[in-house]
Amino acid sequence: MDFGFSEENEAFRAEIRAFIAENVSPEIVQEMHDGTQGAGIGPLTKDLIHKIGQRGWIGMSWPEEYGGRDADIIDQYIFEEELARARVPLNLGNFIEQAPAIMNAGTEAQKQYFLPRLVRGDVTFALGYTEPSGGTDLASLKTRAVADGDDFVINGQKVFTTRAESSSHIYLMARTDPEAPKHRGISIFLVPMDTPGITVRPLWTLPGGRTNEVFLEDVRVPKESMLGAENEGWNIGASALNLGRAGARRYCIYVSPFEDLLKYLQTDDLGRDIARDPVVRDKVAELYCEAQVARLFTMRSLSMVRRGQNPPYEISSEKIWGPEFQVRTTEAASQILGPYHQLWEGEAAPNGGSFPRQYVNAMVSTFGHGSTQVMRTAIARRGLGLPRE
Amino acid sequence: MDFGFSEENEAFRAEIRAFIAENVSPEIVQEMHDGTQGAGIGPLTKDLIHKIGQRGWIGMSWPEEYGGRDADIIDQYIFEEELARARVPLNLGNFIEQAPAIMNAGTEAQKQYFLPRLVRGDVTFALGYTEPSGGTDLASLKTRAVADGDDFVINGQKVFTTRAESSSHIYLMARTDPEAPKHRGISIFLVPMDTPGITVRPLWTLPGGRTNEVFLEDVRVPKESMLGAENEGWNIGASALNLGRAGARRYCIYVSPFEDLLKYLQTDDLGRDIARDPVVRDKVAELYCEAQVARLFTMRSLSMVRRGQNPPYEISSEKIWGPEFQVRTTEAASQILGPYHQLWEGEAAPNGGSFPRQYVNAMVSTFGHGSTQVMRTAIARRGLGLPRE
Amino acid sequence: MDVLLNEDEEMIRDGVRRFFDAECSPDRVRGIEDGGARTDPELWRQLAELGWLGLALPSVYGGGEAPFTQLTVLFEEAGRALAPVPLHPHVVTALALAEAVGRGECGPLAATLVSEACVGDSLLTWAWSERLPGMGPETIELSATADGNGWRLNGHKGMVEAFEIAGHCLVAARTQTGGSANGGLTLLLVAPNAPGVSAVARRTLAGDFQSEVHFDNVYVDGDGLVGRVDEGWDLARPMLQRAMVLNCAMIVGATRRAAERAFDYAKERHAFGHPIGSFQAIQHTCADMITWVDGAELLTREAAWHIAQGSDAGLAAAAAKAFTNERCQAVLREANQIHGGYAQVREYDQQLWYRRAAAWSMRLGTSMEHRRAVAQALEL
Amino acid sequence: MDVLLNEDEEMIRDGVRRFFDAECSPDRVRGIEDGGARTDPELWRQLAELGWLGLALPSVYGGGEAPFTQLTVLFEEAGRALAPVPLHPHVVTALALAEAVGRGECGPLAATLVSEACVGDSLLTWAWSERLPGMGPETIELSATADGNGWRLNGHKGMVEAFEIAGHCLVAARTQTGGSANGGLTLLLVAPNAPGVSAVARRTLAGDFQSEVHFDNVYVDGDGLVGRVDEGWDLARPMLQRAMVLNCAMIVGATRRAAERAFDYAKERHAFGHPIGSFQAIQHTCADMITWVDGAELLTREAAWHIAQGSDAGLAAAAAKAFTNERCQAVLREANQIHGGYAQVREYDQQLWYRRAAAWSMRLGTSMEHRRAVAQALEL
Repeated sequence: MDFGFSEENEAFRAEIRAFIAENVSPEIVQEMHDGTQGAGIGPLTKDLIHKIGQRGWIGMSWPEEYGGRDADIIDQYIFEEELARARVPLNLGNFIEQAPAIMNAGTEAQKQYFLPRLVRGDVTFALGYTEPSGGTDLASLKTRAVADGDDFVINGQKVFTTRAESSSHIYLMARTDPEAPKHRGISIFLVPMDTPGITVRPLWTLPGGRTNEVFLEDVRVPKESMLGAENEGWNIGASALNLGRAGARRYCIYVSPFEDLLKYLQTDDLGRDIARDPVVRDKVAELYCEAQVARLFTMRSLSMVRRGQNPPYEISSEKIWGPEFQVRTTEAASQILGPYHQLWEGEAAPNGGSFPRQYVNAMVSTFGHGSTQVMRTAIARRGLGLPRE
Repeated sequence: MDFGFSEENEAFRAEIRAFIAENVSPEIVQEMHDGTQGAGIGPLTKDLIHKIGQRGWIGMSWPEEYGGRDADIIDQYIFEEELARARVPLNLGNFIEQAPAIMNAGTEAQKQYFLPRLVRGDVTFALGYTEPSGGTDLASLKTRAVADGDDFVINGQKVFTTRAESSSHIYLMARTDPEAPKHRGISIFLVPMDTPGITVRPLWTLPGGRTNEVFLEDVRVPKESMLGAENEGWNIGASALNLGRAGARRYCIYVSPFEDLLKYLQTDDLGRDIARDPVVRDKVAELYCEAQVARLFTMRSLSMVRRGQNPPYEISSEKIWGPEFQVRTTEAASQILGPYHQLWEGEAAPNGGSFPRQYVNAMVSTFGHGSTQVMRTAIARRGLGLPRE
Repeated sequence: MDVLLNEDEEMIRDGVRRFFDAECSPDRVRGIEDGGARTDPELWRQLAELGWLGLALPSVYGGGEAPFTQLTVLFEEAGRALAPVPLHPHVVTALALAEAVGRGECGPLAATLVSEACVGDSLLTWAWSERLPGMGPETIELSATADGNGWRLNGHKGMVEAFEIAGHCLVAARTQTGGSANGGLTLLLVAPNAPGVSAVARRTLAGDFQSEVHFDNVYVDGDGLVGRVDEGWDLARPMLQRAMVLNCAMIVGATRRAAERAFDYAKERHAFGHPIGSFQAIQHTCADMITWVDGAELLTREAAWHIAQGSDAGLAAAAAKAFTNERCQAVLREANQIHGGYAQVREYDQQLWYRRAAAWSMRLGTSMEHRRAVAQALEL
Repeated sequence: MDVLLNEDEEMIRDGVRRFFDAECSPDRVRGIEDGGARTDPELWRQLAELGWLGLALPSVYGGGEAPFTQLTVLFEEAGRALAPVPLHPHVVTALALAEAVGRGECGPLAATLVSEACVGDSLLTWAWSERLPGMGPETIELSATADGNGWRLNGHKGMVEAFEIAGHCLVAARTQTGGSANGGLTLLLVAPNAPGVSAVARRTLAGDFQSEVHFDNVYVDGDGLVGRVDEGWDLARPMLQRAMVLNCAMIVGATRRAAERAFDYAKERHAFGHPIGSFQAIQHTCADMITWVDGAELLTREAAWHIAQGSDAGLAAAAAKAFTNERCQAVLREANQIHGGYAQVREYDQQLWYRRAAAWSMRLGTSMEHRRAVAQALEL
């Protein structure tokens, strides 16, 4: 058991910190924040992504030929952790989830086209999985892709398609064989968002961000836009999701409300007065312990992946513990800060109103990317071998 | 909404208190305690039950002709509450569960035989429901009763048959129609424990008490020992269980570890020092609030029963909240009292070692008389109308 | 003993619910929030006409003189409907004024305001807490120094509801320092437009506003005195208890509705080929939700009953508030979880209940503070 | 960074588990408890022979000089097997003595005892806490007053393991009062049979004994000094951290085994026509159980790693202990719930794990106390 980082790791961490200090200005952070509110990826952000890409930090565990550098995933972990700790709201999800899928399953042409553009920020994907009829139950997918000559014609609807308004492409799951059992017969398409027949409608969320409904009406795409083999989309998607789950990004999301609360109680004048209450201190200490568990679960998954193991249940444990911890934190904060916790904006609001925003946002982690219910079932069956009924 | 008790109620409460002060000596309490450890019902206890019966407090809501006095069930509630608060470990379960069933379903001869003897303490029932193959799943009952002339011949096994060693009778569920669907085809028999073919084997429990396995081998009973109609045992049992659930006795069991803890922290020298910790005070206050909910759930069920309503889910809520509160209390106590909480016996043990005993005992409430899982399902389906799969 | 609603209480519940079902749709609630309005004047007028603003006020002033238990039922329904009107501060303040009038401990202004409060002619509010989240008397620092027949106020109040639209605000001030925390408090009526008063309204999670109010040498004349000088805690203590119980009632009402919406959704929504409400995990979650909100309701109603009896409700109200704050949040959380992504979307209605009930649970004292009061009452 | 067991650690785990599987059956554990014995001498002898008593002690004294992380793995396995021997106090005390010897801060007695500890010739224990449940230095009141070349002890210790069968007990005493709580402590070796020592053994929930020890003018000569006079906290602090981490390891090991038994039972036991482990409610409970015990294990191992690194493990050990105490109890509770009535019955084995792991979670500081330490370390 080695819970420490090597000198090389620490040097890399220092490099990232220096980079952030030098290159991430308040203006960029504001632009990135506006980006989550529907403004799209701005020029400063694109430039930052480009700089990050130049340094080989995007997909750094990718093969060198695609712009990566075969780096240890610990470096990836450190990179994500530092970005999150500095509260840089840069979504590199595409590099974590879609890019590996393309590397694994893509044609040479797809790799050549997408990977460098992903690194440059010229291509970004919205995730077209979820549909109105089923979030967690992906297998009940209703969007249809019908072969027509050299094309597929796609009809259906997606929902909670975050960044659809600003992405260049949608990473789209559609059913290609309606006769096959539910998990079979699904394919993935890499579709430019400006393809005729795609309509995007905004859904505004509680913290003030934007997500979307995406309507697909006779969307015609060439067969080459399919990723991997026909009807194999489920496995491609699932393995990418699994890859995506081993990394610091999500755990950092889970613990960031706690870290903000802790910092507020440690440093703010009012916060310090509130933190004199031994009961507040007890609650914060309890949350601290739980936050460490969230971190350690991630380190465990990472350790397993590095050893070439496919964690049978450990990533699902991360996905239960972290999101529920995040929710618990925000509820605890509400009773620690009391009336101040309702202040949504303005100077008087602690931390600029971040606490109520985190409060209404925390729930997303408990159903996004697989609900905690589905995760628990997965642990029981895959991890503990409990039987189906 | 009226959360108070009438002057008559309060006068009755005073009467019970005076009775307890006068008639419940430490010797009786010790004898009753020994009774739970396998010594059976002693002479002092029988005498006490007789005195209670004489005053019309056993089955006080029964019709007058059977020794009751048609009393308001609030009086029953007050009676049970006072007995429990005085920590008189008198089990009047028979009067709460079996007697009403006999009143509802019994033949005139059964009523005439059993009810007065129950009141006198000459007849006591062990509950012969649970079998090794299924606790909560009563419907999977395997014990068979086969008609043979004027008799039934019973074979099978029961488990967790508390007081089987000291009871005069067993209130026995057995399958009389093996072809019928699971809930059908079950009958109830009132069987003297000295009937040939009945063997009792002790099972010692963690708090030091005794329960039993009961083996039934060619136990021959006359058809008149059947309670109610053949194959109707499930309904008779279920309605008696439901009646049994509206009363103070169970809620008093749930909250008694908390009350003992509170009293210890309020009055003991060490306890008072421990209770100076604001975090301890916070935890105890939290438990206090939860204890009130346990009490109020019971008052709600009682209010509904008094109005002639059959609570669709409320009694199940009692049966989740109370037992889980009881367990939470004992776990909290373990971290309030720390090392003292492990002391099992002797002078140094707080409260004579009651806390670890309550700790290992609390779990019983979470699976006895219907597990919390089954109760939750019942609330969801019967109370909220959620569908079966 | 019968903890269920009696006939009068059922009548209130049914009548109020019918009214709000007809008049106070989610769209109307949403409209007030989106418009940034402080209240819905038409709804307010209707509530006044129906006699509900003065439901529990003395009949000599035009009130309904109903027991506090009935008022609690009214507030459960107002919470359930998310009625976008400042019912809570108005009624809490009016009841305190009425109590002072009943004791003969105030001038003619208070009596006039109670009469006006019944018909909705004067909107009342109150200002208590200052810097720290706590609600204890020791947190009051706003100073009132005698000046002729009146007082000069200097200091600030932290979270005042409906301040800008109120006719008068009942302010807790410290007229004496150095004694016990309970002593030296005085309650004074201040007009929000009085010289020296300035306020900043701040948008909350609930979509409404709470104001930070500054008092810069604000003059209050003798008629503004409510209760006795230096002994304001005598009136403030029951006022706070009533405020807490009515706040709990609103939280419980809104949370129950949020839960019912989740139960309905669980029956309709399908996943893996079945209604999600048929899965054991969802069923058991729903069972907990109803159990928790029922528990909060019973604690709240018991505290209301104590108040209606005229007995001290300190312990019962603190227990209700401590439990309700946390358990109702948990119910809302599970209701969100059942709704999945839709719970996050502004244009779906579920969030209207969620945000309000949650924000209300952050007002009038934290769970920790109320548990501290419980422990104290238990003589720990 | 690789938080999984490395090859050496896996070897320890596999070897120790194989040994206990063969030698330490539930019946053997039960036999020691039922007989009221303080230890299993034969098992103790075997552990000594295998070199496990001295696993982490310096090689010059015959120890294995293994890092603390490997020792933690050993303790996980000892907890898993419920090994009925006083491994914990023995090793904790021996490590403290070895540290003092290494610093050159004690006489020849301590060095001899470390050598004997490796081969099991001398059983060591330690005595820290007194009246209050807390473990902080401020709770130490046992007084040691200088007397010639030695000290006179007066006072008592509350919860001492294996006291009656130990050769020596390392006692924390106060040689100086009035300064800071950390200052003025001195660690002294006392023979349990020394004149003036009296002890009462008390049966615990775990089925073992803890002793209340009284010291009535007990003389300790200069050779009994371990560490520096008045500066005992320097040794005691790391000793307490090691004790906490090894205690957590035992709890985690036993709790994991209790959970695994419940998983197995859920696969076999049928109700309503299905294995109960196929019901969603049971499956989700099991998922939580494994998650909680894994979390406790990781926190414990991280704290062990800090100790092995030679860095201060105060925060990590307190976090591990606070979490483990409560979450492992919760795992045990759910394991009981899955077993139903059988969890209550003495003749079934499940309770052997339940009672011990639970009792261990009541030793060496409550969750509240350790969270207080966490808050302090966070500079709240």
